[in-house]
Amino acid sequence: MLHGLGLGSAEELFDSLPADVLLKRPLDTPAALAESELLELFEAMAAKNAAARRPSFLGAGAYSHYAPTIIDSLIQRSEFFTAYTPYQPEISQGTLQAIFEFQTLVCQLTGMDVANASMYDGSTAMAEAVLMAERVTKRSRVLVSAAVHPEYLQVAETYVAHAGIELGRLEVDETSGRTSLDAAALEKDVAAVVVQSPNFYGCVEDLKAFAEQVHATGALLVVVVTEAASFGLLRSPGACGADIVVAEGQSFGVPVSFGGPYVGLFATREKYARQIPGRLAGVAYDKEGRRGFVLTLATREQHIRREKATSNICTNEGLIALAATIYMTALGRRGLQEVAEQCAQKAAYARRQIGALEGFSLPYSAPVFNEFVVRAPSEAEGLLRRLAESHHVTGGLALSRYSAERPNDFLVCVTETNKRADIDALVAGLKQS
Amino acid sequence: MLHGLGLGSAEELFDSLPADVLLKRPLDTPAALAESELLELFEAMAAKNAAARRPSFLGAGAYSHYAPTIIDSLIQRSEFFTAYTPYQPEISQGTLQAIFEFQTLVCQLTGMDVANASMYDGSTAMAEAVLMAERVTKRSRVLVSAAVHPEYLQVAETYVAHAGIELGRLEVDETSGRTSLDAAALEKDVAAVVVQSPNFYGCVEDLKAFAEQVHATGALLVVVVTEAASFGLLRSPGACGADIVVAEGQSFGVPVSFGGPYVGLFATREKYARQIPGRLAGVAYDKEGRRGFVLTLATREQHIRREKATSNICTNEGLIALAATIYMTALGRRGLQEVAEQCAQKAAYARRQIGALEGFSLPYSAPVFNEFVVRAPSEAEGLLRRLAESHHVTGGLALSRYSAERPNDFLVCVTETNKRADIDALVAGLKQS
Amino acid sequence: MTITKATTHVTQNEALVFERSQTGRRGYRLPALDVDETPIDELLPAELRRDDDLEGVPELSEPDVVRHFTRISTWNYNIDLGLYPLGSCTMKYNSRLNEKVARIPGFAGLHPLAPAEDAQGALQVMYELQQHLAEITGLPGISLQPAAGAHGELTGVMMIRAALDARDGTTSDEAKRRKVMLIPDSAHGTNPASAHLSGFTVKTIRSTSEGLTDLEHLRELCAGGDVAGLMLTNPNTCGIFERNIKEICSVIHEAGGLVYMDGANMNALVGVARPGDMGVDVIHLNLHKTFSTPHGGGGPGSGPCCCTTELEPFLPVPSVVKAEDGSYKFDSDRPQSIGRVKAFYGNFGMHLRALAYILTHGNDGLREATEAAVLNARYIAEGLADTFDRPFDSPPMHECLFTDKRQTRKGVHTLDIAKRLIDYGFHPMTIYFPLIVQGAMLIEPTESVGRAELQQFVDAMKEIAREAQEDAQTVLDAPHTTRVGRLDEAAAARKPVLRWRPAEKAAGA
Amino acid sequence: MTITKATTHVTQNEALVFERSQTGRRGYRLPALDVDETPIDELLPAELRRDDDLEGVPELSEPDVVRHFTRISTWNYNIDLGLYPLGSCTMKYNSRLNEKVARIPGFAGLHPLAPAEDAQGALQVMYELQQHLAEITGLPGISLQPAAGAHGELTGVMMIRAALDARDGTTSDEAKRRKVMLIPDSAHGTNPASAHLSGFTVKTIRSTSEGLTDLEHLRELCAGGDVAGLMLTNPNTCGIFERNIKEICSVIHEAGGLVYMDGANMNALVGVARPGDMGVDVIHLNLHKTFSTPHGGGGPGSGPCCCTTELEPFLPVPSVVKAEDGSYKFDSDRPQSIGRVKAFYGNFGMHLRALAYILTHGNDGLREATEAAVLNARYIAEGLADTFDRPFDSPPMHECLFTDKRQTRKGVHTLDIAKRLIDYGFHPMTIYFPLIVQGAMLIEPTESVGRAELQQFVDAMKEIAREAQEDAQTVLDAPHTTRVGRLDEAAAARKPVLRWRPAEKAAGA
Ligand SMILES: Cc1ncc(COP(=O)(O)O)c(C=O)c1O
Ligand SMILES: Cc1ncc(COP(=O)(O)O)c(C=O)c1O
Repeated sequence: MLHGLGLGSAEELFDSLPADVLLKRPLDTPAALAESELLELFEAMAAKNAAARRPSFLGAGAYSHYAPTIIDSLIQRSEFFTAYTPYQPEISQGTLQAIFEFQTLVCQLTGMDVANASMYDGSTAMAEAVLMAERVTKRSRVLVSAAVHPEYLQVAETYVAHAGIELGRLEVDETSGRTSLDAAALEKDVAAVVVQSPNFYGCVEDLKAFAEQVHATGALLVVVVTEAASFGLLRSPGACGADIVVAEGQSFGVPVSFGGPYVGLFATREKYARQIPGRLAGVAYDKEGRRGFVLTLATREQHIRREKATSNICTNEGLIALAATIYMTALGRRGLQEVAEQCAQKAAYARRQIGALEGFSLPYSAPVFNEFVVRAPSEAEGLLRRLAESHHVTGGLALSRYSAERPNDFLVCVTETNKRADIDALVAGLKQS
Repeated sequence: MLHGLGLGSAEELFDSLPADVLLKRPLDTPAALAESELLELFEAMAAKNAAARRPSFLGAGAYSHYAPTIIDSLIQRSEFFTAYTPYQPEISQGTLQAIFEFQTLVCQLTGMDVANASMYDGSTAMAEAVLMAERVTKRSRVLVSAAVHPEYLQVAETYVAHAGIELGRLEVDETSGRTSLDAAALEKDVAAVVVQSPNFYGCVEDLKAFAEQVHATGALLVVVVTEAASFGLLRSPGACGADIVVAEGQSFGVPVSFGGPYVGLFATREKYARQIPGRLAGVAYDKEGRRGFVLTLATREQHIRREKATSNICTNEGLIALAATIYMTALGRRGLQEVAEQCAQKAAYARRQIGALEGFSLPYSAPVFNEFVVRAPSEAEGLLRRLAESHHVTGGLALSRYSAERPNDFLVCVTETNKRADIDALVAGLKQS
Repeated sequence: MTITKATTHVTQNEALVFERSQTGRRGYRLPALDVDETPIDELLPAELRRDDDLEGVPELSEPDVVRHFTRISTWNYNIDLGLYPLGSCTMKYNSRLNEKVARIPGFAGLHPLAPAEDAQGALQVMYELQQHLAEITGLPGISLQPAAGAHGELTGVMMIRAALDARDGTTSDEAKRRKVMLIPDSAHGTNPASAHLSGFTVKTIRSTSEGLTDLEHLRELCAGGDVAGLMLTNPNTCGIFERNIKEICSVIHEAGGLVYMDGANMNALVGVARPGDMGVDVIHLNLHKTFSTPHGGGGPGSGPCCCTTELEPFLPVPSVVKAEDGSYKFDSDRPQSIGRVKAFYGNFGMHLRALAYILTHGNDGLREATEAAVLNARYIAEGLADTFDRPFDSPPMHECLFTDKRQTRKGVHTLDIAKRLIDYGFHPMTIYFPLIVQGAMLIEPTESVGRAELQQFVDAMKEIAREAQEDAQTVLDAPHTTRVGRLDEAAAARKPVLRWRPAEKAAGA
Repeated sequence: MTITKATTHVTQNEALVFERSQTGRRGYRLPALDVDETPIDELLPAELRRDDDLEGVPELSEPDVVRHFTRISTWNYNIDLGLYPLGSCTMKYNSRLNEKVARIPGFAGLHPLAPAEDAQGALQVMYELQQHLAEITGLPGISLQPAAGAHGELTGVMMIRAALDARDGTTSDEAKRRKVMLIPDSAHGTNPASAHLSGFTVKTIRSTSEGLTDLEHLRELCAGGDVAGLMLTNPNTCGIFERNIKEICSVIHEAGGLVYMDGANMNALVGVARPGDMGVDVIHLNLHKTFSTPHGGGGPGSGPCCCTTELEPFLPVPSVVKAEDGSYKFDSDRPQSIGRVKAFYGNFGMHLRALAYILTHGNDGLREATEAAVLNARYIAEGLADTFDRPFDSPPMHECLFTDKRQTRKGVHTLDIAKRLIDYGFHPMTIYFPLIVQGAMLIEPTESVGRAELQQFVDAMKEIAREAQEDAQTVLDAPHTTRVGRLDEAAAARKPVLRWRPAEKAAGA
């Protein structure tokens, strides 16, 4: 082929590069491995991840739920996972229809009118919601609950750094574990109030009450959900009056996979549809009147609007959104409810047992879904480490990771995948550790 | 739906069954398990298969070769694994073209003219070859080498029990390890001589010499191959004069999977095409002259010929034949050669090391491919058991399993998947055990 | 026009791997040889080595291999695309979960000759499957060795042969005469073929106008005293339950024969009725039908044989037994066994899937599946009753039978109707089987389909019937939506081309 | 006719899951609740619980779910079907091996908040990928956190902002003025959008008639003293290498700005040249392009950021470091960091695949892939040179650019040519991008295609050019072989329907 193109050598392919930018040596990366060697290498590294082999009560933004086998087998069809963003609708109808179904399911669960085709994850979805609130209200102050996932808050801080938005903070009531919203905080220039429910400490917030106060000042209520399984049981944010709902969709059939890829859900009211960031699939018809789907309202997006776009996002989390769509469809109406109820029931059981333990207490009184804070008699991180070593169970997350003032607190998450035996082992372990 | 059909209850669906044949109780099988419970159950059972976790030198009809990942991912496409036998060619061209490619590849490797769409496995393929030889020659005596896989021989005995065929035996030369064919054995009424190469003891037979003598008496030479990887290096049976070649195709990308499913290869000469058992795919054209493929020469088969069919086989090993086809294509011309050479080289290395061990000997002098017999100083079964327990390696197959008169012999198989370190561990282990 | 353009479509025109081959391409990489190399001539003398350098074997890159097989795969219909109503084939949904189970390394990577004590999990799987299949059939003796239905038939009738020989000896004239295997004219072709392989002479039993075995004829045939046995499919291949099954069995037994049942249609009976309770002596099951192991475009299958305690001694060896201590082992100690029918223990990968099927359904689920399978067949029977001719009016079990009688007047035959169904997105039903019914169309929806899709199928069939009247040519020219039209099978058989050859050689051939 | 018939084809007419829903159907089974149940009201007061019973959420059986998604999947084109020559998107082969790696339970089942000492394997994967990407780009500082290219851009320009603020402070007028981000008019839309999000004002640089950045214009723009930086794609979106890259970088540096490189086109450079050696300060890579992690119909992606040691203090936190004892840990101690851009550590599943890609190719293989990618683009450029208009004649790198100039005379435009390609079995190229070229067709074959298929593509394009002259209507009406024809996107945007609603409500809407 080279010669057919009148080239003497592969080097000549790069004649248009000045000599002084050419790499004159081989890359200093390893030589090629055979398939079998590669698999052995990665299996060996995976074996070092001891935590993946233990029963675990970790949640805090990433949740272990059972994913029906069909999900992975369907998303591995070449037709889905090796396709590009559906820029050519006539040969991308599979992807487009799935996105439309995803958008609809997200609307149904969140109780909203419009949802986009996905964001990177829950944390970036929240940051985009803050930016959108500013666009919608033209106001620049946003109050964020201190019970929002700490990493979500950090991401928002990064995103607003140069957007002329100031982030205020809403404290957590130390007895209920819920966010307290004093009218004073709600001065005129507030664009939005951001609350997470269930919040980072597992407590279910009283969203209705928030909505009333917030709307009274002309601000928007942004609700964040990190545990999407809760949609199966809790009153939808939309039904409570939320204006923007963002969520992490990982709970819907997506492996925890050390933090990603996950999928951000973003939903809002009809009237804000043209302010929404990211892609939207919509219905369209061909000459013969056949229904199909296309990416629409593109005038919001960067490839048309450039610096005036509602967001810079381009590639989103398509395949993960598909996995979530298949999960929601396979479990369906009843399955989503049953998973949520099992989570709540098992968490309640664990909470009772742990609460009854000598020296351990449950600092917060508000109702929870499947996560709750435990206050240990001793420093939590060490306690959890001993628990892992002696009882081979990951008992939860030491909150000292995010706040030094909480040395003895840890967050326990229970899902339908935690067997009673595991819970009992955890309780026994805590007793002894 | 029941009521739409005028039925009051599901029971009524079975009104056409006399009451006295109806099962009046629930089946005494377990209640339904959830996906997660089922997977745990099977994982737990799998964990009891300690042998699957050890380096292994077992061969003897089932071989561990590396299978490129694409094989399993391609055969898991619904289009392949959930399709039926291609009775409707217009919507089965994928399966049919793959079969045609399989037949061609089998012909290329065996050096024959015609191959069928597959048999159940190597053992039943050999039995069918014996029956075919009788059909072709109208003779009823078949001589089978004592160095054919013992289980293959047992299967042949079952198949011929009522076919009026008498099986004779060709002894193995105890110094060379090859089958000896004295002219005397070859009386006039011999339909066929059946030899395996490499034979059960790993020795490569001198097929050319066999072919001459066998053909001289008007009999057919049937060659059996259990280690298909040998086709990459050894002179093809066809080139040596074989009339029918049968083989076990498991080596071509198919997991050992405790004995099945595997795939039987069956090839012969053009002139015997209409005597071949099983299915055949052939080229056909439509009105517009487009090339396609169909199942052909069906007049040989049971659904047309009923009791006069060349065989009773219907469902064969379609998906496994596809896996083998993908394997042969992915490795291709050079890969099949490289695998075969690595097998031979590594086996030679292991053979040298073990042969040099104090007290161990190599009884046979004939050249081998990747299997060889070792004579231990003590009873082999116990030796191998100690080896497994103390050195966590499955050292091979104690031949006492098939012949009590070989208490100290065991069969060692080495493939490209056995690392030098494993071989050295085996040698070290034998030394100490 | 669409079609002409489609012929230039790369996916529609994927060549053979041999035609795609390009010298020097590779789709693999092996680890480097890690032992000191021995000169090849020392390993094997030249005359034992290939001298053709594997000429003709293709050379492709990995992406090209993937594209090749992916492209041709799109030319296949499959269960995941829709209804696959092949009568007698029981094309039901193949669970992905079972595929995952079969790929657990502890099973897939287990060598068949591993010591039993190191393979207890695999033996347990086989043992439990044996127990469950025995319960489902009501026949306690069992072998999982047969690789498919026909293989199970062969095993079963050979067991009958062995049992009779054990009972009557092989020398007496009476014994020598007992060689007749009775088979209904509606039976599947594998039945006579299997009987023949086992040394029986086949005699055919007529069916009645109701589509049932003709008892009178059966009695006549049994009078001769030469009857070794009967091979019966129940429900039979017309989809009708042989309600006289008990009487049929006793007639055979009284005549000194044994009854073999072809279990291909067990999807109509699981959890509802058991062959063992009907007087059947031995049966084979198709795990790749009733128990949903994937059909794979023509296999692998698995055809376990179940029998009465009387016939147990004749089963193939080995089978799995449980010891006092709860451990499992292979038992080959069966002096009267017919022997081995396959190397090793059968298609173990299918045993795993079938056990997974039984355990995920649970005992209730197994019966519910049977009910749904029969209900769905009834729905279609009802839906098409006014449109197509029904040869028998007994209520169908899991499959329903129609003929092309009403359509032939316009020159439209079963084959045409089948091909036309393709244009409507359905796989055709089984056609021209059973042979006793002219222009037969045997429709088996299975339990894996919902009412909406059943109705779509009924509508399509009615639409085709209408076309047959108003626009026969469209039906006669079908299919119109496939990559290739009807292929000339007669020409293909006259001058068979069964393998690819390099152009020049091909010319020569 | 084929098309009309196809419209009754079930696979071609799969409804929405909501339209397929049937009350009472289930596609799942959970283990029974194994703890004593608490009355629901004790768990959560009614006002906190849903009261809509999830109305409208579909209810399907497992086979129906599988059929639904399998059917609609067949409406997609994909890499495994053939060439996917989207310029700037680098649609290369996605190795199945890498998919397997990403699914190893020890990785897929690892919680991101697991203690580092129990996640050493995962940290090692990230650390080694960091090392290799640093070597490939020649930029030692790195963060794997960004989730896609645009996210990497945002990270990169924010780092530039932070670096300048650290250097100049934020108070001086000089500092306040330094807000201009220069971006060529050929740049991808994400570039200006990301710059804007980071508080920059965007100024556009002209391109020359050669398709290169206009140095003169660049110098003018830099004269103002308000330039914070430059965002440059190299090779640029015309597929041409910016041969003045070093000078461009020094102009910016002398003007007190920093240079950001959009690494979307790194597939033309890996192993051949390194941005770090060109004067670039910070770059993002698209692992879902250059390093073959599957594009998944629109993600997930992964957009690591690589930078000079000078910029390292501003990278997002945390990153993975190796301790003396050889263990790995997260390092968040970076006081000047721009902060976090995503929860946890980025799209780890993509990190696994990218590392697997680098290790299976090996250093030679990485360079060979680059050579093949460029060679293939050259082959197409050469093959179509006489048929289509080429806006620039500098030799293309990994992608080649054409326009519809010669075809417009007959009223055939880029869009029509793209749609017509579908009928020939190919996915269209990128169209109308870059915006500076009227009727642009940007073709990137990647290294994953053989000569034969490249030629098929060239032939198809030539055939279409011929049709444009002789039979324009066929091209204007294309595609003819798809389930739906061209869809009315304008109407769709005018009255957007963005979700399904139950019939009656829909009527209301
Ligand atoms: C009634 C009947 N008997 C026997 C068989 C043969 O089963 P197999 O194809 O598994 O050998 C079949 C399958 O086609 C069948 O339908
Ligand atoms: C040149 C260029 N820059 C940036 C991007 C954005 O990358 P991503 O889609 O991963 O956000 C793309 C991808 O479309 C691109 O082609």
